[in-house]
Amino acid sequence: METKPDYLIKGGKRLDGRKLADWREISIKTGVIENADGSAQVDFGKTKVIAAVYGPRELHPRHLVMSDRALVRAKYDMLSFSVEDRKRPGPGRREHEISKVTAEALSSVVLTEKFPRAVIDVFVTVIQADASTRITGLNAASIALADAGIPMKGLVVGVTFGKIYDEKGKGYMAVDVFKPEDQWGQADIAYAKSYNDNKVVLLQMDGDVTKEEFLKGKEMADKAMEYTYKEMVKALKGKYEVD
Amino acid sequence: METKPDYLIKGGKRLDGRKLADWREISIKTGVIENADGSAQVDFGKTKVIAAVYGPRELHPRHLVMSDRALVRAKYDMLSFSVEDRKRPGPGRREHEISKVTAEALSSVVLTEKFPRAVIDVFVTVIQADASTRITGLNAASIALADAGIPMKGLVVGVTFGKIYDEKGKGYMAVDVFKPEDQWGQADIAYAKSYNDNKVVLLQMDGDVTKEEFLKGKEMADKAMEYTYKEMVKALKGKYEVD
Amino acid sequence: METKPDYLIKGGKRLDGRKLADWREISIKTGVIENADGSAQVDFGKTKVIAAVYGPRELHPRHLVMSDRALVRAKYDMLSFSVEDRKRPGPGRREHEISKVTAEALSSVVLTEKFPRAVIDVFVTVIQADASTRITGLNAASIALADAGIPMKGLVVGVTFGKIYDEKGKGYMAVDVFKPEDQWGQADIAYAKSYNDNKVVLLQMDGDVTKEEFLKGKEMADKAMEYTYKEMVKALKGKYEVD
Amino acid sequence: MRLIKMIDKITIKRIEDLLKDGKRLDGRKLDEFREVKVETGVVTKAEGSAIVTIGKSRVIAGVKIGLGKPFPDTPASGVLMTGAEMTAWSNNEFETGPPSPAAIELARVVDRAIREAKIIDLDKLVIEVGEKIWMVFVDIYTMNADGNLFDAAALAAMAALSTAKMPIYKDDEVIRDNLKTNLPTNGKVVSTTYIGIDGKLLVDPTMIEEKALNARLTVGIKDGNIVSLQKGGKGGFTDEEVETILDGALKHSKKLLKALK
Amino acid sequence: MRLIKMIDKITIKRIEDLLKDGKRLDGRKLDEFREVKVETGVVTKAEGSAIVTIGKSRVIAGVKIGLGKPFPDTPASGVLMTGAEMTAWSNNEFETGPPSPAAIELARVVDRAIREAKIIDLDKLVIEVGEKIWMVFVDIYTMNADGNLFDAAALAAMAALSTAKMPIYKDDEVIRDNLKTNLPTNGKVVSTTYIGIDGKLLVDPTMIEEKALNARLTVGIKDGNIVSLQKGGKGGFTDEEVETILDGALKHSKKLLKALK
Amino acid sequence: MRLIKMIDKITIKRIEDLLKDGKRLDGRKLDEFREVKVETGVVTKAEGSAIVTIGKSRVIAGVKIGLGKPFPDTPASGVLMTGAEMTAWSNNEFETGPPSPAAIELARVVDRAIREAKIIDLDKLVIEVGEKIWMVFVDIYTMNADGNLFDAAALAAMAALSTAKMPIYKDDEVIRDNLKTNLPTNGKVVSTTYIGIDGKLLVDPTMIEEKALNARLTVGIKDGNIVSLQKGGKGGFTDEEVETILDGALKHSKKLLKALK
Repeated sequence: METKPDYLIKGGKRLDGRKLADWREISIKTGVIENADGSAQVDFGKTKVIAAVYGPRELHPRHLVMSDRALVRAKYDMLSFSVEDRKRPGPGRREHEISKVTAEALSSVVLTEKFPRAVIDVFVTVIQADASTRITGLNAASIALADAGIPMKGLVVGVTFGKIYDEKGKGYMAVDVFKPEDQWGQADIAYAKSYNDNKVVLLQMDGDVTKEEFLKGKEMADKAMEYTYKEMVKALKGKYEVD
Repeated sequence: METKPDYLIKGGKRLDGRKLADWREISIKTGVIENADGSAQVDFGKTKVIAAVYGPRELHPRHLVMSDRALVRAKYDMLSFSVEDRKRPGPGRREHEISKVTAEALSSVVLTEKFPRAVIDVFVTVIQADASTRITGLNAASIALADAGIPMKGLVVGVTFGKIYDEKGKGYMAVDVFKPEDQWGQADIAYAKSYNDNKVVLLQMDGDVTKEEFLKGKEMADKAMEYTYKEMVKALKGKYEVD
Repeated sequence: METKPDYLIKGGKRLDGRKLADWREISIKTGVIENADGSAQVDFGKTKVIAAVYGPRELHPRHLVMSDRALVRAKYDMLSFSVEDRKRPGPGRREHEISKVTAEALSSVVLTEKFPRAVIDVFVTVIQADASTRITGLNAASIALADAGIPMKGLVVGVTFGKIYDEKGKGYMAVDVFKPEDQWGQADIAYAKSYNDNKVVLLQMDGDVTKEEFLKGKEMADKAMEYTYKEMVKALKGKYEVD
Repeated sequence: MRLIKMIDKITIKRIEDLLKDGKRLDGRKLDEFREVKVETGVVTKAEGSAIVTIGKSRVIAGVKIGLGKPFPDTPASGVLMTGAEMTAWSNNEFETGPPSPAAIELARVVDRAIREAKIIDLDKLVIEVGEKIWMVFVDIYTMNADGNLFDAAALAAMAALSTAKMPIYKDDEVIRDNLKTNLPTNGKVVSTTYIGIDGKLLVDPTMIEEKALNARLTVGIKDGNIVSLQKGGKGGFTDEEVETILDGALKHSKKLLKALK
Repeated sequence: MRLIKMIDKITIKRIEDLLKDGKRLDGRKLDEFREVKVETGVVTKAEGSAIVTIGKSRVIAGVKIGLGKPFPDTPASGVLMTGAEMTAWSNNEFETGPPSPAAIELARVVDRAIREAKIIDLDKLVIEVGEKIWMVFVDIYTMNADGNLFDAAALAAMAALSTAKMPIYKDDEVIRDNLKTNLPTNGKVVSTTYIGIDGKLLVDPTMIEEKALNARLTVGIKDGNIVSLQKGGKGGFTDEEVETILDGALKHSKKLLKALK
Repeated sequence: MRLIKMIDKITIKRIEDLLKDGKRLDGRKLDEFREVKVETGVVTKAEGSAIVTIGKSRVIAGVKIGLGKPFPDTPASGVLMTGAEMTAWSNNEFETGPPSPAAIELARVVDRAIREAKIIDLDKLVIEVGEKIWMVFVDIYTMNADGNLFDAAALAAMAALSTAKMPIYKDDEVIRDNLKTNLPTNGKVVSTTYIGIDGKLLVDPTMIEEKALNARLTVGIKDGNIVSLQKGGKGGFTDEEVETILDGALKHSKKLLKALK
């Protein structure tokens, strides 16, 4: 459809004017879904994602019940019109995979043993997609859990990073990729940590990088992650005690 | 495929020779499905529908069970060869919607509190379609319930009405629409009442009419409804006490 | 796609060199799936099928539980790449039917009353298909059940037979059909017996034969069946007591 | 549910007891078919249709013929598709939802009988090789299920097909009004079903008989030849029983053909 | 679950008691709509989009326009498809999975209002007769469900459609950047929903009111004409109530049209 | 079910105890892979196939290549589709039915490794731009599941692809007999999986080890570069652990490549 651009970075500037280590504008709102026990909308540039949390509540079907702790269940989906070409409603294979890694990342911080036999349902919905939707959604989910008052060891915080090329084809690591970088870049990495203990709880990559490039990108991402974390804490001010 | 006719009424006569307030020949038979607890076949002209009732019986799945009354469940479907172009077997969106409004209309008369925890299953199957199938099916369902000896406050009775045009494009309200009127007419209205208390229990319209046209058509339909009701009572003679 | 061959037999020889009463090389291995309670791979020429048995084990969903005996459940499926044109993953109508007749044939010999409320799951998977897959799978299932130590009245043993034509179009009955014979022959018959009481427990035919042809083919098949039975017993030596 | 099953068990016991004296619950002889009735042309919207009644079992079959694209591997051949639904309204024990294995088996056994007997000349259903063909859909629905659905479904499908009319393809449109030409068919196939236990063989079983004796064999016959076989049920038949059933099927097939006219 | 239902029952009792005095739980008059807010252009990736808030109910609708093949029986017509999802995140009682009958009804009622009011000129969406057309997808999602989803969904769909831009088809490609031309639409349709019991009619019900009084009537209005009707719920309306509702819908439709600008 | 789980818990406890001394249940060192065996050409009906055994884990992968139409947005490119089934017959705990999230993840992770490593030159799989292309289907089935299915599946898929033959397209037909030409592939990708807890990292986990330690990281390597990463499980890894795993994966990838020949 669209043709590959000649470069994704030129003279130190990315297609949207950012430098390599820059992240897009981040906006965070809590309590956006009145009916939910907790909710948040997080925007990374034009990527807008809403997360809503229901629970702890009774778990159906019964055979999923765990006698010693709660199940954290995540459902990631995109509005059909959040993307360029209409997405068929209902989750596909991509959505099922993202739901799985999202639930796993969140499970690393939720104190599930406080709610035996219950379920905590996290719904992540992409309203508008401009890349990094799973990470934006994971951040929203993390805040929505806090907004719901669910006890957690800490917040999960994520950013993406990737590898983009200049007009000579040389590759550079860059933080918080947006659509053309996701589509045409040489690597796209989703990355999240549990911020209490600084552990990697989500990491997914497509692309082709050396170990050194990967580590360099990760270091750049850590800075953006720290900023994101602070913004998240700010948004939760008064709702959730951290540190 | 087919082309729109120049008129649906001319010189006071509809395409099948009827006048505006005329309904098609109505035929009603009960006990047509031996295995069912109650059943009926109702024909409105070439539209032929069979309804079969099973119940009150045990309800599965258990989570649908209501402790204080029975669930009335309806399933409307069409034989694949009941229509011009073969219908794919199994219910689609249209069938699900009609099943819903059928169950709601029937629920308004069935004394569900007599059978706590049970289900009354009503199966409506279109054998041949020449428009007005949902209303023909609702009438058949109503009779099948009575045939099954299910206690009811009264019978649900329905007819359709619509708006059809003459050779000058002028619109007229007409009763009991058939296929070309349904397909090409300016409005198509499914209408049913609970005949004990004269309340509207089903009303669905597609089209474009003024309030006055609507009320006029409804008045015409009321006459056809009275006739239909009498035919239904006749068919049930000895099986079911009415009035 | 491919064109019909001029003959399937000529000068007494079938396309793969066999005579009418000849069966393909039979290979039987047990214990091929370590995790299963019992398993077997059976090859009839290039047709290779694996059967795995799990059970007796707890049965879900509960409403299928039988208070006086075990349920024998079979699931026949083909690897997507076991056939010329890729088969869509997941069972279709053909697979459901074969699963049903396989379960019924096996149920005739398993002493299900020994395991009330339980299920015995038999999974039959075609690794490579060169006709006669359901019968090859049934033999594998029979051995896998014995390998699992499930008590049985006897083994179920099957072979196929069919009708193939020579260059003049004359038909002959032949044993253990392979792909071109299945595809182009005049009849294809799947046939299995419970070998303890010599009863026909599976019989399916497509084609066109006289009664005499059928009985003749069946007689030829009985010889192949006896050989197959002996091979099966040999493969089970020491694992399962027969006769 | 439990109550019904208890009643079933009592009835099954009676069936077995009667059988020892060679008797059936409904008074029939072991090798006696119930009354068979075939009505055609029951749904005028269908290109062909029939209701078949065997005792208290009743099924309806309809034929729709529409345009389609041939399968890539048979570019010069029309397509036959057979479906069957064991409707939840035809018996208290049948359920709504996707086709059960039993309904799938029913459809496939009828399909094979029609296909293997070469009833429809699929080669004659080609409009443009590789591009446009006629697709013949036969759909069968149970209306009241009381056993031997196989034979009733085969009869209904056969009756619907042999009375079906061909639509006309003209100027890129399908015309279905006032059709005269028949769907081209070759002869007729019928099936006969037996159930059995311990050498007792019963033709045309009722539903409760099917529950009592669960070895079943359905034989499709055309022109005195066997064109399809389907063994079902958890029991087995001896070699002699199989032969007896084949002879019985050959005999009954003549009467069933008469019912088709 | 049980606890919630008990709370519901208590609230329903209060609703009924208040109703005897002509009062509603949230202090509104019987014939008073909640505040309505319409925001358009909320999702720039969509050709058209809107968020509609009615009280605490909020829905989002988006329009995507893509290439397609026309249906065989309407070769010179574009296609309109309307979907609705009652998302599990918009209310504790909604579930994930395939669309419920309620969600299907919601989509179909909105679809009919738009279709019967001839809002979109489908004839103008043809690129090549019989081959290439524009398909207009309207998808509606509940964001926070608190009753009267029918009217909110219709408003959102209408707002999204009337602000939607047409993509450009050029050199076999669809261009969606910097679009200027509007999707061709004719006028505006809005719907008004009443629920009732025993002569008491309430416009724009909340979710708990919908549980208390379950006869429902939704009236689609365009240019002062009735273009769609949908009765729901297990109760009924008298002839007089139906007429009163039609009058009420005609009245409210004017205000709703204003909210659309 | 309950019994099995109790046994699991006891075993998990033992695994944890042994781990304190740097030991594994099966006697391996923490960074020791189980024996790896690759057999190709196991299904001659497939264009390519392989069975890979890692300890007691065994998977089969097959490649089918067929005709297809390109996706509208990539008219000059073939298509690669990767599927995986965690078969109910390969482990007592796996269930029949539509693919579980775990099976979907397995397929997608293998797919990404192959795709990002550009193993298949999709541009070379075009017969007619915009009209006719080759579709390459890689399907993976577990035969006996005992942990580390990711690495086994990747190896099996890679082995099947690199030994796959291209069918021939001639006179509108696909010929699959006596094929000589290989599917065009570029190099080889392999993946290495670690699980861990508290600084202890175990390569190539068994199924019970995966239950005990649930932070997992799978690293796809081609030509010494990282081409895919997939973190799974409810635990996390420190920055140092991630780096250690990358180094380990680079090391093991060499041995795995040798197993591919």
